[in-house]
Amino acid sequence: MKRIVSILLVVVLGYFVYTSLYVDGFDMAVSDNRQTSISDAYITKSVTSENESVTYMESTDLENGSANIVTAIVTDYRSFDTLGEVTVLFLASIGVSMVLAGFTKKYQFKMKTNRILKTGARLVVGLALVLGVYMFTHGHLSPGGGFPGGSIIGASILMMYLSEENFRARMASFKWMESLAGTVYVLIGIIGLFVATYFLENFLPTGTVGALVSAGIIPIVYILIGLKVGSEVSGIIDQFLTEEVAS
Amino acid sequence: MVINETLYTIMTAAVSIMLIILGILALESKKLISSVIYLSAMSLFAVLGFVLMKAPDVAITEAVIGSGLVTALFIFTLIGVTKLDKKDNQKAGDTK
Amino acid sequence: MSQPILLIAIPLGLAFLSIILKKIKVPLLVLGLLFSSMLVFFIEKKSYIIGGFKPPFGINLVVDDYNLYFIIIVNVLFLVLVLANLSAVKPMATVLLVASAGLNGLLLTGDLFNLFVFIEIASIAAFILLTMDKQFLKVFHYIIIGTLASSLYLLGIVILYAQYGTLNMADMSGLIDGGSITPTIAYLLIFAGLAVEVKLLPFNGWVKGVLETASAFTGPLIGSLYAGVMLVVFGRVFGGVLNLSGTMVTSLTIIGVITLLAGEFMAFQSKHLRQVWLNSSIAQSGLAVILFLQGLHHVAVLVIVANIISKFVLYLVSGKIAAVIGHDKIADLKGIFMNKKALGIAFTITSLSLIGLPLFFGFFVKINILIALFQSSNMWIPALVLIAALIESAYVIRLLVTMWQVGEEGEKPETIEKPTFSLKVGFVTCAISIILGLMLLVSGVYPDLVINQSVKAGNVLSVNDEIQVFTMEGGLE
Amino acid sequence: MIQIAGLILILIGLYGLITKRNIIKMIIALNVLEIGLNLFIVSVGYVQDGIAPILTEVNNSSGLIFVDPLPQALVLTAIVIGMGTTALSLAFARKIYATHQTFDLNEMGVEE
Repeated sequence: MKRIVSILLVVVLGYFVYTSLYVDGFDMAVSDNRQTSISDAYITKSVTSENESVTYMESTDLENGSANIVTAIVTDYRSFDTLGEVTVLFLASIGVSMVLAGFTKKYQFKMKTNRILKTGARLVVGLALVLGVYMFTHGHLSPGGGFPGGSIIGASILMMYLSEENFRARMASFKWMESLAGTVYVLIGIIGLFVATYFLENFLPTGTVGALVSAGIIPIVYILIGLKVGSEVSGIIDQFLTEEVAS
Repeated sequence: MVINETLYTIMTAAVSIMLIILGILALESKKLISSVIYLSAMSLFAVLGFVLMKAPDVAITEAVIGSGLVTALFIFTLIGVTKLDKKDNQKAGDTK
Repeated sequence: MSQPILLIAIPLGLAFLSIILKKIKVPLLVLGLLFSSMLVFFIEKKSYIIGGFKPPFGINLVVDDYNLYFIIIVNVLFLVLVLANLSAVKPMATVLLVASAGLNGLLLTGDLFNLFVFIEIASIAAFILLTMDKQFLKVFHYIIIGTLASSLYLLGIVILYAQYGTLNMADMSGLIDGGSITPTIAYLLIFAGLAVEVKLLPFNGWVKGVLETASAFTGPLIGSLYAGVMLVVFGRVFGGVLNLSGTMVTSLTIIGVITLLAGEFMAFQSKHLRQVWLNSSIAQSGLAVILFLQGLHHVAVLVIVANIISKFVLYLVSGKIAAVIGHDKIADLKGIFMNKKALGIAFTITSLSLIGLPLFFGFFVKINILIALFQSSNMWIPALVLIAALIESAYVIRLLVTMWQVGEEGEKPETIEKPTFSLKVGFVTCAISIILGLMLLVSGVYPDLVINQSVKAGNVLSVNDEIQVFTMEGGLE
Repeated sequence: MIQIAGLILILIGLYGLITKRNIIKMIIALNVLEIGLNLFIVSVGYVQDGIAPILTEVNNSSGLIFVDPLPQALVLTAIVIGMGTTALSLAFARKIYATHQTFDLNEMGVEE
């Protein structure tokens, strides 16, 4: 009975949403009101100064030097959101470790690890680490960036964790990385406030669009985010792979 | 790289339908573990959707975080539960 | 360098540092909050750019008449609250730093999506802080509802983005005023999202579970500071950005009125001290929402200020009482203030101010609400608000009588159960309550400054020249 | 097309949140809702025949038609925030299981 009522409720709601979005002359496609959209300025990088167009490997010293426009928005135009996002993940990892404070014993899986698994895991872990690092160092050139890159690092740590029994002792160093990466991110923002005028301002030269060493603070910020996310994700996984000590 | 217009429409339609089916399955399946797997599969189809909508950054992030990490966390949660259940059963068996 | 961004950046930086410098966590927390509460007095009113890109392309922080005084109140009270509970905050120091950054961000930000990020930061910090009360299932409900709410809010602002192509509040406000289509569905989604945070009626299931068992620390934090900040945000979005009209205003106002009446009625029926205050908070939120929706921003600001200060004291004292005695059933609290007169007096001042007795600040709040409502709308809203105020006075006076009553009629409460306040804890709580109570008393005798300030604040959201306010000097101006 | 699917997924998630009485199922419903929301947001920025908003050697000038990059940036943020809340709520779920020995709200005796 309850189920039918809720289905009805949801269907009515859906009908209402549908009519108000698509029937009543509401315009859901951004392409048509591009004039008012702020994204064109992001694409041509002409927020502070008028800029005709950006050409790959040719345009230099623009207000923002990232070839990947999403990265440009995430780490430069709206960098403050990203700081908040990092904070949310930070809070989540603290929260998980606080909620599961009594869970301290590591899981004992039934399966014993053997030599083949260990060697294979090491091989894959190496490749995954390289992939993760590649992803966040090339965040301003290719898709990816700090968040998936950091998560891949976290995933490779998980693999180490599952294949090596004595890995847990080394987890403490991640706390240092997490803390330092976060602090340096905020510090970069404050340096921007003092060296240039605004918080989180890009105070380094932006270089040529498309070059590996370009885009000012964007790669630095993404590397920091990658390290921070990697250590936070490892922390969360570490906390989840425990069980409560019987008291 | 030009994708044929009709092919594109067919692909979006297929992805959309699969997303909805998997969404319903994820909520309505009886076992929790299969719910989690359906959710993971749904997340993978969402990745396809993001690729079709020309959002490679989002697609990579969703693939790694949405269908990778979140699924792992769900499964770790459920593993802990089954282990606890087994212990309880053993205890119950001992008292008998 | 009085940049408001430091109110967010410094606590965040210290929070990141505090997880490796575990030994000096609490000093870092106090340092950060001390810094914030000093900095707030030097901030100038203007728009501050972040990242070097002018809005609407970049994100900006806005300091104006509307939020400046809230920033001061919230930061100072946050510091006071932490100092009052210094022994309890150690495990939560990091989270508290982030919570402080989150609250400041909510008050300051001038961008709708950035607001979403800060709602998430503040509410996740709240989830973690609430684990102090060990009510995991109830907090879990809060998590689910809170996350659902912020998702709905996000959906709303994305629909607005699709329509107007901007996320900046000031920009959006201008475009909506000039636009032809009213994006009703987006308004409703944003309303639903924010209504959960400001505890409006169909969405406030979480409040009961969370605040019923709140301690002297989480109670004032969630019940007073968070609630106040969320109302300020609601006012900013619905008063300043979205342009509601006709039937929307009426139907949403009805939700507010129902919340007000139901809240006061449930408070009247409550048997436990904290239950009374949480229901009263719900009612006050309803009142503030009604006022914002009716365009009476200046009185809404008054309501929020009065509510933050009075609920802060009430939750603090109630939490302490519950911690000392072990429960907060009103019937068993007979004559509790006879042992602790100073605390009792502060409690009494605050609650009398809450119901709007003359000479207290609340009186001017109430009278201005009624004047503004009578002038602007038809009769039914002020009539219902008046009824709610009567219910409120009834239960508050009943409560006060119980708590001051000396056990003359045979039963002596002192002998049945001796509430022995440990003097050290009692002293700090007493001092804070008395100071805040005196503030309410003083601003009750000289209300003009606060009221003029609130008129200024209201004018930030929408200019209204026909405002009449009741002040001490000139009566009706 | 995917826009509609996103909206339907949001509604399915809502339906799940209303009806389900199992903690894990509630978190799954929330995730379904979030995936739907993310699809919807990205679809808002999709432009017919637009290309991915990355300058490369092939698409080397900003004069081409790109899809709107801003919604994608928003979704990037939303995905990570969603993962954070999911992790936190799963931790709560484990804690609740440790005290109540069940995920089912009915079995815990919680009233509707």
